[in-house]
Amino acid sequence: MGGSIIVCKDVCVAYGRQEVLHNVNLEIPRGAFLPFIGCNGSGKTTLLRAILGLVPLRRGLIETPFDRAPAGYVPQHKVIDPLYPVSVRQIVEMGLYPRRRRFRRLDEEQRNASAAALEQLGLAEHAKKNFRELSGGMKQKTLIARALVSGSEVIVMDEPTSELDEQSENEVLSHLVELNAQRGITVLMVHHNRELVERFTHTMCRIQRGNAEIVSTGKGGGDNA
Amino acid sequence: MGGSIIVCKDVCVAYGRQEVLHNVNLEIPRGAFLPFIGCNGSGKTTLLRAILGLVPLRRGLIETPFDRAPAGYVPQHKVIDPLYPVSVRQIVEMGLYPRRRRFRRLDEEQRNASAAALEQLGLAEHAKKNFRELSGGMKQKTLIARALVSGSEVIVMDEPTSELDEQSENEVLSHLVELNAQRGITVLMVHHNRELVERFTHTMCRIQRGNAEIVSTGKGGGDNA
Amino acid sequence: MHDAMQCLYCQFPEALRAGLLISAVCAMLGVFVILKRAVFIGITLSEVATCGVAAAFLLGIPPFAGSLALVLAAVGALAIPFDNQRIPRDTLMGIIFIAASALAVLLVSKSGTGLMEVNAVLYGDLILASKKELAILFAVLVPALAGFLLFLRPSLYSFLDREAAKVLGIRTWIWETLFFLMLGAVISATSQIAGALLVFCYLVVCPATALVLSKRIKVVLALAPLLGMLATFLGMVVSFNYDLPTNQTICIIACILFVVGAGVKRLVSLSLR
Amino acid sequence: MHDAMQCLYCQFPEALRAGLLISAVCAMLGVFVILKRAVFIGITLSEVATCGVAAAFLLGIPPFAGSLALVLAAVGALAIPFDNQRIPRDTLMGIIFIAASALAVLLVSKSGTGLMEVNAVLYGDLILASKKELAILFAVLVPALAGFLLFLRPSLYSFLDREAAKVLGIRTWIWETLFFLMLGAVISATSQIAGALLVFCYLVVCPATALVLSKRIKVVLALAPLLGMLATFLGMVVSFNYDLPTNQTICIIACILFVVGAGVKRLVSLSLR
Amino acid sequence: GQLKVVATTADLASIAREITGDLAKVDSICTGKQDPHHLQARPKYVMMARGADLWIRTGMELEVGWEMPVIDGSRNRGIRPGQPGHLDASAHIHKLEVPEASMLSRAMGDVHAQGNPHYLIDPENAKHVAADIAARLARLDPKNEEAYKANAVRFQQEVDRRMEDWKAKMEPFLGKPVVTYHKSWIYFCHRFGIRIAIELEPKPGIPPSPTHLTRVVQTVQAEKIGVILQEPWYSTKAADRVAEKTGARVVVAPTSTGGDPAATDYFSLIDLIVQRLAGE
Ligand SMILES: Nc1ncnc2c1ncn2[C@@H]1O[C@H](COP(=O)(O)OP(=O)(O)OP(=O)(O)O)[C@@H](O)[C@H]1O
Ligand SMILES: Nc1ncnc2c1ncn2[C@@H]1O[C@H](COP(=O)(O)OP(=O)(O)OP(=O)(O)O)[C@@H](O)[C@H]1O
Ligand SMILES: [Mg+2]
Ligand SMILES: [Mg+2]
Ligand SMILES: [Zn+2]
Repeated sequence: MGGSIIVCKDVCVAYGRQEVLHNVNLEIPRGAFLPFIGCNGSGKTTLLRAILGLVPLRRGLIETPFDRAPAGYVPQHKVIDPLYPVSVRQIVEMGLYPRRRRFRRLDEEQRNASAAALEQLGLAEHAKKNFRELSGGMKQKTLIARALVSGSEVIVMDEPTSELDEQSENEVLSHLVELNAQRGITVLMVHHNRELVERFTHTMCRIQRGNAEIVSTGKGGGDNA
Repeated sequence: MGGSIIVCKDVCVAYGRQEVLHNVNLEIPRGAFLPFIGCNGSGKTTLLRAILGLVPLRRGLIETPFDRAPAGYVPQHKVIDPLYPVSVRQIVEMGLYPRRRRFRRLDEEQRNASAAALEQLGLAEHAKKNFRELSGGMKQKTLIARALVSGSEVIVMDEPTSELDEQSENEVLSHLVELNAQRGITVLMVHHNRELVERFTHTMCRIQRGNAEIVSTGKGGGDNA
Repeated sequence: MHDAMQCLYCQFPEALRAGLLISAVCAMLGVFVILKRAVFIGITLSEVATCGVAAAFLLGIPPFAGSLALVLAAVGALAIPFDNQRIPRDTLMGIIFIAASALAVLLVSKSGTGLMEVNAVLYGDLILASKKELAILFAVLVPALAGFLLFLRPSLYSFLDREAAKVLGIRTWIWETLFFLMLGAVISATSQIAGALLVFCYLVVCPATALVLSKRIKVVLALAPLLGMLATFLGMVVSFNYDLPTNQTICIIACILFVVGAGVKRLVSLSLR
Repeated sequence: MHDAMQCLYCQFPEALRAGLLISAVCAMLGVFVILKRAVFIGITLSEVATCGVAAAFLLGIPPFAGSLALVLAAVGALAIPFDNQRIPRDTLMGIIFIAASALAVLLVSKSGTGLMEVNAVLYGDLILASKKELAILFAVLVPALAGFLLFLRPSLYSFLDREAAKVLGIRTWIWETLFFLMLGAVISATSQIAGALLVFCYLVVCPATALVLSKRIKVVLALAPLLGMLATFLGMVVSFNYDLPTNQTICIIACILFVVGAGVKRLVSLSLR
Repeated sequence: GQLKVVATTADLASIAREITGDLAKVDSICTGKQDPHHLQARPKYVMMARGADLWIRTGMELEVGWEMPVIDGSRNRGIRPGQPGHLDASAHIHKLEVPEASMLSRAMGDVHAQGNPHYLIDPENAKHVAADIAARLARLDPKNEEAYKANAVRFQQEVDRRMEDWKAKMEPFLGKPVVTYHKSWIYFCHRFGIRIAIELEPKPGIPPSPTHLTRVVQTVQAEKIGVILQEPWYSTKAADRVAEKTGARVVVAPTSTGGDPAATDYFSLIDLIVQRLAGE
């Protein structure tokens, strides 16, 4: 353990003419719980997608462990083609893919993992529904569950709780903190509610107009700001 | 002025077998600022869409003023087909449609209105971008701007600020409150952050498992809960 | 080359005029055909028309009445909003295509005529356009284009974001239905004269090129007809000089313009790095 | 009826077997063809194959080599991920269709052969299937189906949500390319024997019916081949009894099954109110 | 200067060439490999029509889809129907398969309403056509009247001369049944006394039904038919299939000049058909 799990060196990302990330240098320690905070359009999503290898870099280098062990990922844009006749359970089970053996059915443990994730996010009674039949929050929960069951070392979530009700949001965040504390899972998460995030950690990554830096705010871990 | 602007009588809505709204009776007073609060999947979106006439009712009746004057609407699912070559400005100008005369170009006032909305939401420098080139928050702001320029008597917003950063969220909510107070515009808005909402109003519509009722919480208009 | 062009115009004035008119109108409508994901509507409607003619022969009614009736029915089915459907619009289009093609053959197999006779009724080749056909074209296309441009805004809004448009008081189903009906009329009228493949090409290839080249709707709507007219003109000149079938030459020129356009776009975006 | 069926089997055993096999495999693959919005891939590839044969005649190479080369090229172009493209996949398919149709005519017009001769190479009618063709079919379809079923999961995940699949370590481009290559091989092999229209029908109509009837992927994947085989069987019986062309009869039966399926579904959902 | 003759099909052009010799330039619109029912128009066709002094068509609505548009497009008044520059070659031939008047009204729009237009494959009809062409050329170009008439007579004599040979070779088929693919063979078979028992694809473009295929097989077996005759541009799959079941021989022969590399002119066309049928 210890050391950095993800290292960005002089990362530049651009869409066409517009450079969105300018020389980002970042070392994310193994086992961090790192919220990403920043204005709309500052480049949070772009940075996370660059780390996941979903956006090509114009310059620079990102070292990640993802070629060995895939990440759990909740995208910001929580859309799945509504035409596909797949149930919520099947979408969650997609997250088990890296863990299952080829050409085999799910084993007991994996089935339990997906059932537990569904249960925890309150989706158990909707498990047979189709993605298009879910409410916005339920869609989001489905994708969170998919990321959680992947059992990855790193979980990357882009505004995972934007459409959740307050209670669910707290549950999800607490669960993430718990995973982070107990199993040492690294969590990278974009969140807009700084106050809420500060209840859990005081180290965060601040993104401003394409520049990212890790900052620490006041040390006390108080519950109310 | 005065009286109810929207009246729901015994409204039932169902998707296939599943009844989602059970006998909702609601009188929304003209000029209300009414947040809708409820768990994920409780039926908020369905109710708002029923009021807008976008979901067929299984039973019951909804009286609205929307056949005379259209509403401003921000859907929960903020997707616009990315293929269409239309700019942010053009999407915002779509909101002016009910106000403009047929076969005429935009007049001075209308152009100012759309420019002002873009400015206010910080989209002015992105006005020429395509919808697909926006960040999640900017997409949301575009659709909020479209709803604002419509100049409607009623504005219906389904989680309009879910992906906005804190500052933008406050600005949008303050602007809505201002519109409500100064121009008597009725605002119906789903929001999950009850604490934040209570800074602005203490009357809200609570939705629980398909039942809706208007409730008043503690009277003091304190800023911090 | 100059001679050839001159010759082209003095030899085939109707073909040139008809080609330019058809390409301009179809390419403009085609922008929305692509955006609505109804690319194959051209050949689908032409199969439906064939089936209508075959049915008309069997029933002993005028062929055009038969083809018109079936085309309208098909267009009506395609105008249904497909947002909440279990299958997308192009699937329904595929099914209509298959049903029409198969039914045409079955009808013919039971009537006194052959398939060639049925096809002959619908035969069209741009180079053979006559004065009378040009007049029909003007009568159909000019009002269609005028209506389309006049009602561009509500139609665009309906297509772009149906629910938002509904909430804004736009009667989206009217615009969708009108658009598809107009498309049906335009495709029927033009296919008759220019042939199904060429109309399909104008509806798809030229607007696709425009969409690749620009992201401003106004530019796209202006560029598509220009590209269509350019392809028509170049295609006619080439077919004239190298003695090639005109329709197919125009199609290939349009495809070449597409490839060139996409390539140029790519080069420009690479050079920005 | 019983007699007819008996007769059907003893007269056309290869046709019946080939039909059932083709319908089962194509209908199952067709589910993904619809979901990937590539409905018209069947006729597009058949036009491409025609163009390939025409080119082969001109170059003096074996016709099948020409058609294979072009089909592979087209399939490769269609396997490109279209998420960030300016135009959707079906538009590219339309352009390929147009280019192939037009080019085929132009090539033919410059070579000595006629278009009919080119088409004759690709002509197929289920009822004419021979023992040798049945063997070829087995050789192509059985491995294709086995590969498809073995790798169903990663392919499904790649199609359903490409980015999530990538993050999960699935090499999506491999599965997409493999799927389209396999589709190209299956379509080429089966069109040769059953005709382009019938293959198109199996790829679209039967899976569409299954998708309308069920929202469970496993049910859909099982129902589509069953519907395909039912349509084949009924179509053959009807065509035998009423003296109709077989391919087209099967297509119409499949369309009827679709209409019946959609109607039943609608009735059931209305009766739930 | 020289007369320009444009024929719609390669057969007509070939016969016309026999008549004109070097006195006129003869071109054809369709090559022997193109389907005259269906034609992809090229600018050249219109240009050819424009320069034509004589336009010869097969008639009987074979070219119905494209002929008038091409003539209209050419704006050449001299070759419009009814003008001396327009010759319908079917005027004096012996027509087969002319539907009855009652049928006509029912099947409105039927292109072959005037009968089967594939008549040139019968050499006797070719003789009539040659005479018609010569007469018309003589009218257009009176100073060469003698030459045209002489050429026509020579053509007719050549047909008569070869006819004996052909008849001899077709002797074994006299009164015997064959299967043909399309109706394009009826004039030929009629001339040589061959009976067409059944057609493989009774309607162009409509694939045979299984019943029909079974019927063909049964007919071939019952009547001990030895030959299935078809044109080169259709797939031989159906014929092969019947042949495989019955042991009949599939004979592929062109029906128009240029339809096969060996069929360079009208005589070699008929020669080729006869040879192929005789199995040489
Ligand atoms: N298109 C649909 N088809 C079938 N069921 C649906 C559909 N849309 C919503 N539902 C169901 O209706 C119920 C209410 O959904 P609704 O979207 O109204 O919830 P909501 O209160 O807006 O939730 P959220 O806060 O997550 O947005 C849910 O149980 C959902 O599964
Ligand atoms: N596909 C794209 N094409 C072009 N520009 C893009 C694209 N995606 C994002 N951008 C631009 O990149 C910038 C950063 O976008 P990004 O999505 O990373 O922001 P973000 O920090 O995630 O914002 P938000 O909080 O709104 O989600 C924005 O200016 C946006 O316009
Ligand atoms: Mg973002
Ligand atoms: Mg909702
Ligand atoms: Zn004929």
